[in-house]
Amino acid sequence: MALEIQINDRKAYVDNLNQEDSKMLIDIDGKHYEIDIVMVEDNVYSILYQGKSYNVELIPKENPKSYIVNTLYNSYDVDIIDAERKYLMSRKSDDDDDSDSISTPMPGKVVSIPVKTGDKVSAGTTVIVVSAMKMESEYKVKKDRVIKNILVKEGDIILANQILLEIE
Amino acid sequence: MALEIQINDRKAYVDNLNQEDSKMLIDIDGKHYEIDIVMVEDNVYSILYQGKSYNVELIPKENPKSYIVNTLYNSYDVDIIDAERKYLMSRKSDDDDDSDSISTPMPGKVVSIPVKTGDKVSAGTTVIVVSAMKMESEYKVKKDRVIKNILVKEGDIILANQILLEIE
Amino acid sequence: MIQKLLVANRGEIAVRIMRSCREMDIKTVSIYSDADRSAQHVRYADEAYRIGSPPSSESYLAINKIIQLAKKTKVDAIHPGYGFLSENPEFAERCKEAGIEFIGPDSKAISVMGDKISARKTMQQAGVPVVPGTTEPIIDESLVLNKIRDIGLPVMIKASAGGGGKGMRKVTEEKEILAAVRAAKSEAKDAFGDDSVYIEKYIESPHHIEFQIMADKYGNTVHLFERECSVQRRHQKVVEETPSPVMTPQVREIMGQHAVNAAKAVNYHGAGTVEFITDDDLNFYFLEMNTRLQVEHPITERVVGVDLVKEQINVANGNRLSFVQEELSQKGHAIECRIYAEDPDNKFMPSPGKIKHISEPLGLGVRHDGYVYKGYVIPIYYDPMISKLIVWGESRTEAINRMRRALYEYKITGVKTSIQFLEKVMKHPEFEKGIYNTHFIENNEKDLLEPEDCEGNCEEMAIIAAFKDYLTKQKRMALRQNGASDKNSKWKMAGRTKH
Amino acid sequence: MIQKLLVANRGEIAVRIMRSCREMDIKTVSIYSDADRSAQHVRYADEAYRIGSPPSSESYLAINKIIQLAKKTKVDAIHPGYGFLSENPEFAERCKEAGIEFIGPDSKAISVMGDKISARKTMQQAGVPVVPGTTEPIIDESLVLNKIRDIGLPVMIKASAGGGGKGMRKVTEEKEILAAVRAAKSEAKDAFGDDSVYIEKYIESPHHIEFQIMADKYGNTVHLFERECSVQRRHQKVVEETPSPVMTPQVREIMGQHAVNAAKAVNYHGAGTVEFITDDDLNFYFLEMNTRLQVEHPITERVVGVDLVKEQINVANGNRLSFVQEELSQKGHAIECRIYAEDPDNKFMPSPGKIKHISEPLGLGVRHDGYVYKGYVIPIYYDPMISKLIVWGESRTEAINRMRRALYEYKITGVKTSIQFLEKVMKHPEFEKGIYNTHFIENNEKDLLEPEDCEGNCEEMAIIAAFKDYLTKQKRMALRQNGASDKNSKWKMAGRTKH
Repeated sequence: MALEIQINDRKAYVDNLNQEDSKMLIDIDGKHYEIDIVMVEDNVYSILYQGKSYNVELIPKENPKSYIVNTLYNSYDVDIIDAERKYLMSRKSDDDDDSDSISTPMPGKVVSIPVKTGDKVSAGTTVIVVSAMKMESEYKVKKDRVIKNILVKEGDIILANQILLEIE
Repeated sequence: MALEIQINDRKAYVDNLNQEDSKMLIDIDGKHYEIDIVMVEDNVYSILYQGKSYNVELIPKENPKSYIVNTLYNSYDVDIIDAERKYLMSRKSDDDDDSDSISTPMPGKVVSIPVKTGDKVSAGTTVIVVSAMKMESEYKVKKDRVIKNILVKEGDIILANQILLEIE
Repeated sequence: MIQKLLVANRGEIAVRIMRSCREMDIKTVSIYSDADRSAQHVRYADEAYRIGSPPSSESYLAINKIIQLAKKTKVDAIHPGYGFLSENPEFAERCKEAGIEFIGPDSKAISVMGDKISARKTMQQAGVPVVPGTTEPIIDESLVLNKIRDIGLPVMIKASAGGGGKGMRKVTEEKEILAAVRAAKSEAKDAFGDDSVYIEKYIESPHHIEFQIMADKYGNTVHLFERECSVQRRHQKVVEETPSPVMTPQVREIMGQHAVNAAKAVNYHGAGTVEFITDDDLNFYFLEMNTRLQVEHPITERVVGVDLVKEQINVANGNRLSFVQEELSQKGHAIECRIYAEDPDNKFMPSPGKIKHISEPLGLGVRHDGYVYKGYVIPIYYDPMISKLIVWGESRTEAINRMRRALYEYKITGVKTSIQFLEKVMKHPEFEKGIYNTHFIENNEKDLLEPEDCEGNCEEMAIIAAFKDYLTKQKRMALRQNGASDKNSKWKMAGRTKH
Repeated sequence: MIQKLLVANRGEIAVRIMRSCREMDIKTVSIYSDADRSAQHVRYADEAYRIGSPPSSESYLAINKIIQLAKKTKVDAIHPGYGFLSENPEFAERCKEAGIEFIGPDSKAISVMGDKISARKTMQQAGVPVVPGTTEPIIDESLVLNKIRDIGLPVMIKASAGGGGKGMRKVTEEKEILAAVRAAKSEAKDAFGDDSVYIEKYIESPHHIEFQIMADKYGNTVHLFERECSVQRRHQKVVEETPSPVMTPQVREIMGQHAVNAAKAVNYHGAGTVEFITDDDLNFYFLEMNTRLQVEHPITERVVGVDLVKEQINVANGNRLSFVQEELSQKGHAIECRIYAEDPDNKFMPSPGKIKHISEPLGLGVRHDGYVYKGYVIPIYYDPMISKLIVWGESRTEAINRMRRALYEYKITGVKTSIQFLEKVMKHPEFEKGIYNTHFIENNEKDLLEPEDCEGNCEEMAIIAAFKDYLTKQKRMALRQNGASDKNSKWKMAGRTKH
């Protein structure tokens, strides 16, 4: 079964040439890997390749075909691009520009929102202050913007990557 | 929702009188328990009752309504007897005598089977020898019996509670 | 005799205290906020009670509620841990009024040491060297210029009520001084409700070296040697070790004696820590005294061979210290790394969230004091410290090698952690040589944050693991779809199973 | 200099050895049987290779395959751990021929100590006291009666090649002796292919006390004090401690000297253990020497403060011992409990299977050497030991209290374990007092196996937890059935998710 796998910025073509129990012969971009792979714990794989012992952990994202993959010191974003995924991606709109909203990379609590809907703000203006574990972080707009919509209020508990403000 | 719960040899009548978030008021055989219960890990519950902190682990058996339940020092067999279960049990035949077969409580490897199908054996005769972790165990019949069927052979890897020989 | 004890804290320190209680056959009572119902300290305690909503002010800092609960549960003593109410003189006093033993010194010792200006004065009277500077709050700004000419630039302006770097300003030129004093005052007022500030000489190349002290209620006071705590970022300790790689036996003895004198000057009893700032030539000055158990106390426990929590309880019980100074010695070397839920690549931003997977380091010479477990959600309300990894080695080199090995074994996913950053610290040549001061992290930030090279084929192995997982899932889905046609299979199965 | 090392073992000891290698920056190679592909030692090693099918004879005992792999992977040394090939003189010899350092003594020392009769003879020549008895295999049965009249009844008949209690018989009456000799010979022949047996005086109330020794290749030999290993069942150690509660400084010095002499008598180098049997009056006799690392070596490491695996490698590298006798001392008290996958309530039957859940004890004074993890399936082919729990305390009492605490924290489900049984041992008055001998477990079996009382309402809590779980499942199932009507939901979901 050949398919594309996106790993960070690289797109790899991967094919399973042979499989017998835990042994697999895998082709990645034309190079062959004869490996032995077993899942030893939930989402943790042990791989032996040319004798070397690798431990690889997968953290599935919401979409079951997307993973964060951790090796000893590195962490990768990996997407399996099979036929279904390709179809869905072809239908996706192009304007996937995340700068039309403000969100935070971690959960926390809204401390203050020094702007209101309709405000015109200049580049570098703080539009929301969020605290987590006693540390406060300010989030700013990078260009001149208009505040379109404020989706949270002071004191709200927010999730990581939750959209807090829409801007335009 | 009231139902019967079998715990070891005891049958308890249990009812959920009230529930709010993690707090529950439960009636067990007429006695009321006001408790706070949350699942803190897979299959591990933390219960607070009259301030006391209890940690209880459930190990589901094959049937999802049967558990092994471990408290600090004790282990219980618990069966939830709801309507579906009652119906199934009523259909079950009565001759549920496990002495019509030989099985072992642990997995292992068959070392030898000193009997053959059709043999008449007297009480105390060893009918199968099983090894696990370098220790051999002999399994004997408790009464005079006839070997009806031998389901495994020497060298076989066996599971816990797998039926090895049928006797009559 | 203390037979039941309330731990007015959470996280690793609450569990650590309860472990010693269990070994002493003392029953424990935990308190928890709504954010902590699933936390380890609730599961570990003999009894646990809700104390309030998540913000500390409504739970772990709520003196009235805690005292009330302590009375209701009939505990003999309260252990405050570190942080929260541990250095709150009012809380110590309220415990006393309620007839409950507060595991710590008298409220008076806490008060004197809690205010930096009064602490400096008391130390000067006791003959303990303090950093050259003012001994009174700055009121008359006109005297400031004379003062800094006496001391010599650069100087630090510090808030008397301060802590955590707030209300602190470095001044290198005379003309900056008045603006800096005013800014520090305003910041101190905001942060602590007290605008008292004072001036100290700025120590170049400073080392943070502290002494553990222990005293009973009869005036017997000993020190348990030093801890080197100069690996810091934003005035927060990250790695501690003992013995200090720069210490000499002569200076150790003198500093230890001053630490004991510092404690005696405030009639101290219980466990405490006297912090010194030293320069490269081991000139040392009293910095402050922490009137409680310290986060990094385990390295002292390991090298000296005592259980400090047990000794705290022993002293609280009115017993004499179970050792005299001459019986104490240091054996081998211990290092502690603090593991934080934070993202070193993103300005060390806190990273609360759910622990997806955890593998803890084990084996010879490794102690691990933690409280999280697989599936636990680290709440957003409290300190981001996950655990403390403590190793011991016969030599400093062995301890460093062992810490590297332990960090290598330690895996936590779901939240970002400082584990890899700490591995870099352990491999840094300056740390290896023991030549570092409190500027170590900021001076070496680039090296310490550089991503580790992929070893061999790790990108390909990541692809392979994801590919294998995908194939397995596809196969399972195919099986399930075929199996689904067999409508009554579940009921049949149940009927066939013997109970 | 050893830079790459093959560990010819599995389980906790393989991981323990690799931990020290990692701290020494030595690369490690693991071997695994088909039953061990998922085992921790495969995951921990730098390299891992399949060696054969599950039975030991085809994997961990397959000398040819292991030597071949060692050559192929270009390792400098092989560490045999304990068990398997660790005391196989042929294996030591084959390593030597292949130019690979065997971490252990010469094959000759292994041979002499492996045969009990030749060991007894060698010890007698070296002036080490042996249990009164015969020094030659019994060939002429007519001489046996005279001999036992010399020694005095009761006596033990033992197989020269013996171990693990096989070919062993106690004789209390003269008339039993010839039948017993013949039975022992036949059993020894079956078990070891060698029917040599000899006679020893039976020691009443025996204590099993052993001394750790360490020697370099230049004849420098030291002992690292004793371990008390009298808590045994079926001749298998269950709990070990150091110092021995019955030892005196005088006897320790004499026994230690004899242990050193025993090692010197066979030109020993590396780590070894000299086992003695003693009576209640501390009369002691050489029992055997184990020419390898011992399962219970960690308690010595803790109390003496050394890493024995590192020292083994140091000696194998041709270096001198890194300490002399005078530098060694014991500090505090250490206890080890062996945690087995077994069912104490069912004649200690092995209990292999899948680990459903594991919580490991942590904190001050606790070392845990294990290899299993959640989801790991303990195979049926090998030793049932899961892990070793080692604690240290300032005093024996503190060590016992800490072990109780650690056992309390240690939870493993999925397989039966000896954890609760060990808790009972730690609470038994005879153990607490330190008054016990090798009959301790059999004499107290009833007490040690009595089920612990339910604390409070545990039966009700079990009912409540099951009830709650059932309610949660029912609710989830109801939700799923409602949700299932929405046919294309999965596809819609995927379409909505941003990638």
